[in-house]
Amino acid sequence: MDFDFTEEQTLLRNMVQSFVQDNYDFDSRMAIARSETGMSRDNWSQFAELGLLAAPFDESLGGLGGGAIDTMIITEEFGKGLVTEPFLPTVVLCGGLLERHASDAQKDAHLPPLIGGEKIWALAYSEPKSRFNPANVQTTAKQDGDGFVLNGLKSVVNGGPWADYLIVSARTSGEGWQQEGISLFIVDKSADGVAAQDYETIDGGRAADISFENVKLGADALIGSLDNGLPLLEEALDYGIAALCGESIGGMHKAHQATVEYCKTRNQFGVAIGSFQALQHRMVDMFMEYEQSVSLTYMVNMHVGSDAASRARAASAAKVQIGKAGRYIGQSAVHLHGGMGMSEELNVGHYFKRLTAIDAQLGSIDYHLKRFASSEAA
Amino acid sequence: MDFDFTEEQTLLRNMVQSFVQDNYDFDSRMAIARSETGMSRDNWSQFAELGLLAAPFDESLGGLGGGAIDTMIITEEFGKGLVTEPFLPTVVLCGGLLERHASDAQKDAHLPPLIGGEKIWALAYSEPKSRFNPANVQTTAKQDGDGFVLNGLKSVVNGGPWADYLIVSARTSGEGWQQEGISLFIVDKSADGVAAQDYETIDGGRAADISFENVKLGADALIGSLDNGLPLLEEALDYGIAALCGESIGGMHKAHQATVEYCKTRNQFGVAIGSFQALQHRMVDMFMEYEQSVSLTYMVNMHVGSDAASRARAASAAKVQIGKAGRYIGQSAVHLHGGMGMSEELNVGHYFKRLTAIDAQLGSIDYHLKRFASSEAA
Amino acid sequence: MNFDFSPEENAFREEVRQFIADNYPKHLSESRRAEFSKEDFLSWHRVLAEKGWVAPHWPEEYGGPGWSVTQRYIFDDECAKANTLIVLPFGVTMLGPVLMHYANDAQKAHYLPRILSGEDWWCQGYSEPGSGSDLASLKTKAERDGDEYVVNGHKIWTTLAQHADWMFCLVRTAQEDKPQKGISFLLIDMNSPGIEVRPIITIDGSHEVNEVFLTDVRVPAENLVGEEGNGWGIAKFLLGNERTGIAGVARSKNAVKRLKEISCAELVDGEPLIEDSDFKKKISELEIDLLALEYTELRTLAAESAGRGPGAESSILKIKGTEIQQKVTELIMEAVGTYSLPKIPMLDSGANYNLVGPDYSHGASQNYFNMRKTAIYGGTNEVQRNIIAKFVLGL
Amino acid sequence: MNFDFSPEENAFREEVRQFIADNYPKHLSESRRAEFSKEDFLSWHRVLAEKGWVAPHWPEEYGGPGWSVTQRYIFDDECAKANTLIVLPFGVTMLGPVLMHYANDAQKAHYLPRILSGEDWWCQGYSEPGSGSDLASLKTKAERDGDEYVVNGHKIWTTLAQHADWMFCLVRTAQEDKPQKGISFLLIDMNSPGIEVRPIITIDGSHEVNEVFLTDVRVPAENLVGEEGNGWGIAKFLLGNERTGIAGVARSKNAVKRLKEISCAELVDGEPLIEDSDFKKKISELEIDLLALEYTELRTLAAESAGRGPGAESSILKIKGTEIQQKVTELIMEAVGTYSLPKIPMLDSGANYNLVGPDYSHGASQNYFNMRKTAIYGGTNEVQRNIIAKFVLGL
Repeated sequence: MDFDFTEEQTLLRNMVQSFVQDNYDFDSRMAIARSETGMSRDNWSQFAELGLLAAPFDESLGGLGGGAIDTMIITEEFGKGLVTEPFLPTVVLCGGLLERHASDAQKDAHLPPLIGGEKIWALAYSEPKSRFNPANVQTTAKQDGDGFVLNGLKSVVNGGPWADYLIVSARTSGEGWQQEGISLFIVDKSADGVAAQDYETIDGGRAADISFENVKLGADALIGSLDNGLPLLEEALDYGIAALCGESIGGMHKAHQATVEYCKTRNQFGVAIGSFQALQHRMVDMFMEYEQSVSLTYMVNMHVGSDAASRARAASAAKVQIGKAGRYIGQSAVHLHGGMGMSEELNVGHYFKRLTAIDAQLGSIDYHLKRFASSEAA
Repeated sequence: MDFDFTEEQTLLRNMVQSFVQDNYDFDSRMAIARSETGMSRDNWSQFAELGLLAAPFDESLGGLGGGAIDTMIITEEFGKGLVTEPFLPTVVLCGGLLERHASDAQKDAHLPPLIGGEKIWALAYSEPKSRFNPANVQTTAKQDGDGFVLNGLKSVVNGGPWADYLIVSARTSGEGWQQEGISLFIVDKSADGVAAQDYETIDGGRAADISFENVKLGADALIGSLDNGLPLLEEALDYGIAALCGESIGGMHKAHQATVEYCKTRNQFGVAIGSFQALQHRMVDMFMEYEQSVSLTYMVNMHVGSDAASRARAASAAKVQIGKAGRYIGQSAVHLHGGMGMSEELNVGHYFKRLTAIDAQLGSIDYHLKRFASSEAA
Repeated sequence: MNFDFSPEENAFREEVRQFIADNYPKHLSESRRAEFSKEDFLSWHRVLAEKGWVAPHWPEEYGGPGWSVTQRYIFDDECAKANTLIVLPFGVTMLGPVLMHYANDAQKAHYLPRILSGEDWWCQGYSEPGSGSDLASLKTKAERDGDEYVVNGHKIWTTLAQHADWMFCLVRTAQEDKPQKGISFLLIDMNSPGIEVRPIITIDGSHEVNEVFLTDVRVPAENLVGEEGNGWGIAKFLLGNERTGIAGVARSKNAVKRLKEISCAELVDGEPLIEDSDFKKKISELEIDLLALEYTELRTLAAESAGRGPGAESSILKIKGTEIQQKVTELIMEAVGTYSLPKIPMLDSGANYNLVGPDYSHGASQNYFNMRKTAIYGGTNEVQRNIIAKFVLGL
Repeated sequence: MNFDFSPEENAFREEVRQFIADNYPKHLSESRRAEFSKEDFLSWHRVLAEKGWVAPHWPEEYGGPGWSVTQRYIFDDECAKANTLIVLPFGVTMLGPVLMHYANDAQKAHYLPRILSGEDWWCQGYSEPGSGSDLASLKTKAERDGDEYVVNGHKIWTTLAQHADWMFCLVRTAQEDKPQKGISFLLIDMNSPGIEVRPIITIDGSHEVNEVFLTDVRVPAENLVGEEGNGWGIAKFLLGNERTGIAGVARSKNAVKRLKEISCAELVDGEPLIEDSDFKKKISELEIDLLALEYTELRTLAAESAGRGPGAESSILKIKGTEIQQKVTELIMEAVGTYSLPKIPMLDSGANYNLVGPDYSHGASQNYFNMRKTAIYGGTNEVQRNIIAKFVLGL
């Protein structure tokens, strides 16, 4: 039982912290988020140079072998900086999925440019009425000779506008929300029949609705075995949740800290408003929710490698906690800043918006409460 | 649109208030609740003399024609005094049911002694696993010549130990929780085959589990028509809820008032603890919940005579509100009294216990939330 | 005790409903925009003004319709059901009663008809950067110079000041020992030299509020309302009026209706979201809260029409009303699921923006963000709780 | 970062489990009573004392088992899983560390072994009628008279004082300008003349707490712990220790297990309550809270074993722990439905009472009533929030 970080992990954290401090102050972040593209290619190259894109991968694949804990350290610091670059979809969701389940040929072809920062990836799994359940797949991939023909629409693909490659879930058999019959494919976003509608998201990020019309895929596009993609996808989403929890506690920390500082300096009625007990207790409740979130973030990152049932239970518990805590802390942070909290020019509103968006990513509180309830403790 | 009480209603309130002040101070109440019987026959006779047992009934039946509003006025004042006598089961639940649905012969036989305070009634509808749903009836009444034979077990019959007569729900056809096939019977508690296990309840009241073993009933025991008892029972329970809401806001008022007074006089750190903002805001929240409960108590008592759907919706909304508010106010009242709130010798704990018990009577918060959701606004 | 509408009241409801159906501007009812223009608001305002219904709570002598409390309730209810634009409160609800109560005859004769007609668009100059909850600490100074005041200062959170012709403004005309003293209530022409309005973009991306900088702004002394130094009493009078309207019951009922419609359209594994037990429960809890608030407001109105109140109890309407407004936008955001993520451009962002997701999802999150303001403005909900603690509970 | 148990730790868990299975008194595990007697508590205490496990956090030199933080966690976990009676904290958890830290050698040699063996039953004389959250205002006076103190005063909420041989007591030995000064920590023989213990029956009908009246009680001066007037520092040291144990994670896990068993047995229209979506959600929310608290406690323990803390953060354990304890009893009460209404007689009410309803329903409400105390004692949850605000957030 050990909750301490290793020396290497501490060095990694310091490095990411420095990067965020130097390159991701609030003004720089807002400039990136408001720019036409919404991300900085320069930053992305620097992530590659600093080894952040390599951090979780096994050393045999050109990675640094840091796994989930290193990922969490990176995303926590990114969360403090409100980093918009697509670390989660590229490295955690798609990169991790490729590492665990792609063929050697697929890995050889795709992981080096991903780790090198040359190619960006996005995970296209949600659909207009799928409501968080990755088994709800209407998109189809019909066998066509050796390969497949892909048709369908994927909604709100996080990082979609920047992606070179997609991993797409599609039905190769079954229907509706059947567990079986879902397969995962690597799709080149520039392929014929792929069309993306790009847009900004409420948190300053970018996403896309992506349609597939008779997109031809080779046999080598399939990840893992036919019809058995759902467990791989669920696993990838749970790793994604573990990383997202890191980002969330980073954001909560900053939102809480900013609120405490504001209440110490904002004077009304001749005293700092932080001296009012009702406000103090609300900040204490924010702090407790933050600490509880840190605890389950650590928990899920320690357990994300276990068996599917334990992993799902851990991930859903953590996602519920950060969802609730993120909402409470975000709302309270804005509220305790008074009118200033409503202003686009202050950082606190952006933490609030990012924390709000996190709840709608990778499954909401309600979705994961049900998933937790239907799981059983190992 | 008129929220004012009439002069007669104000006189009635003053009368009940005087009675409670004179005869139901906290010590007297505790003496009654802790006595062997748990109620005062003297008080019951006085209720009859003062016309309280006649208040809601139509004048043609020897009543005073006050309806639901007068009932609410009485129960609100009884709630302030933590009155244990069985006004709710006798007058509201059974009396009201008889008034609305009994035959003239049944009314002639039973209402005068009820209004006169000579006979006490209880409504035996819940069963060990029925969980608030009055359609869950396992007790059976089989036709036997002109009459019926009753078999089964009714649980936690409020006021059961004191009752001379029961109204019992039993299946005359159908099974499980079918809507049809339930009939209501008047049962003399002293009849052969009726056995009661009496006990004290957590709020100082009395209840009984009552079993029926081959109890012979005449044809004249049936209320209304065969197999169609459920709507009558639901209606009676909704009238019961309307009255219980009155009792509840009476209790909430006293619990809140006692708490505010305590916090004004209890000193810690050299000041009254009522000067601490966190405590003030909690008392304000209690007050708001109380006011919201008063609003829905008025609402349900104004609507309890409407069509079945509106009535059910109003009753369930009100029961949810007083359930939640009662819990919050009760818990907060005890908590803000500190250790003193835990003492059996102070009144506040008894309001807390009564408010707790009210939630488990006539359907819990959860039960009525679902019933409300399945109803539709008229 | 009785809550049945009389036949006359039911007939009145029908009349209001028909009037809205016949006269509500078509271009507004067909609009899907997230923000509305000055002209949008005025188009409906003028229709109501013509009919004599724009100021339901004004006495007849000033051009009000002479309605009972119940009629006002019915009118609000029908407007909400028809989802009309609101009549902006700054002139009609806030300033109007102040003028009737404190202004001289010349001021009444000049300003009140222009409020009714919509000729003057008013904004409220109360808050300052250092004076939010502690309004009495305001610093904007008005110095007498002959028959003018010279005003210098900095107002903030001034709603729709970008459209305003006039601002009613709290200014400090004297330094006194108590900060509440020495405050005056001044009417300022927004076209005066020395006024600069700077937009504040809020977290939902909208432009509703502004900073107003006043530099040597010269205001005729005749624009003073009441006596110099008596502004605090007027401010409190005005805030009391502001609170009663703030429950927003009728609008929230409409929003709940929308929430239910969305929940019928959204699916959970093929079943309508509204059939989902958890979500249904959240909707029911909200509906019950709102039903209770409706009756709490009716009780307040009844007490008011019987000549009692509204006292500090009206703070309940503010607190509960805004909590419900916030909750309903939160549930709508939850209901639309993943399509709560796309950001919808505001009015002035140009029209060639491709929207994704169902219509009802557009702006769901931004509306949720926007509604966070309701617990802050008009006296924060903490301040409201302090008011109840002090004036109702005697703590 | 790693949360796997080592093979040694797993073996230790097995050893503890087996020991409990073999040695936990049969008459306790078979008991259905709501209250336990002094002898009940002592029977388990003595078994553990014999084994050397009664004081897990004591250093080996004083008779502790020399366990790591992890071993203590495992031991607590197994005791909770087996639903054993607790070892009462007054001697072992509260007084023991105080004596080790502040007492002289003679006091240590005399009292510590008797705490371990269970020979002395201790109670805590802290609160007074006028001194709850504001403990420093206590008035019980101890005046020096030769080599004795003469104690006069009135203690309240003294848990299980009816069984106690000794009381550790805060007394005022001098009047100083600051109330924290002049307080001393005194050990008082409960058999001394002048002590009267009066029961307080609580709202659940149980007799756990008492008033203790002290009238001219003569206490040998050698019973003073530390120096005269230094009692406040000792009191704070003791309260810090009290808070860390108060999270009660292992016991709450056990209670959640019971809640789930009850929810499997109870029916909603023929289906198990645990399949009811709303109720399942409540259980899940509770489980997730508890899981988070478990890891928060583990983080605190890890920091502690690394020589950091527990600081004011341990107030989180108190607040969250008691909120969860209260919530689980509330849900159990809800789960048993109508059978939450019958009142169950306590230990001394005689046995010829007919119980209705399923076994698991007995005392559900009374347990809920009883648990309301947890947010009050050991420093109210408001006081804990004040501590976090001041010492962690710097407000």
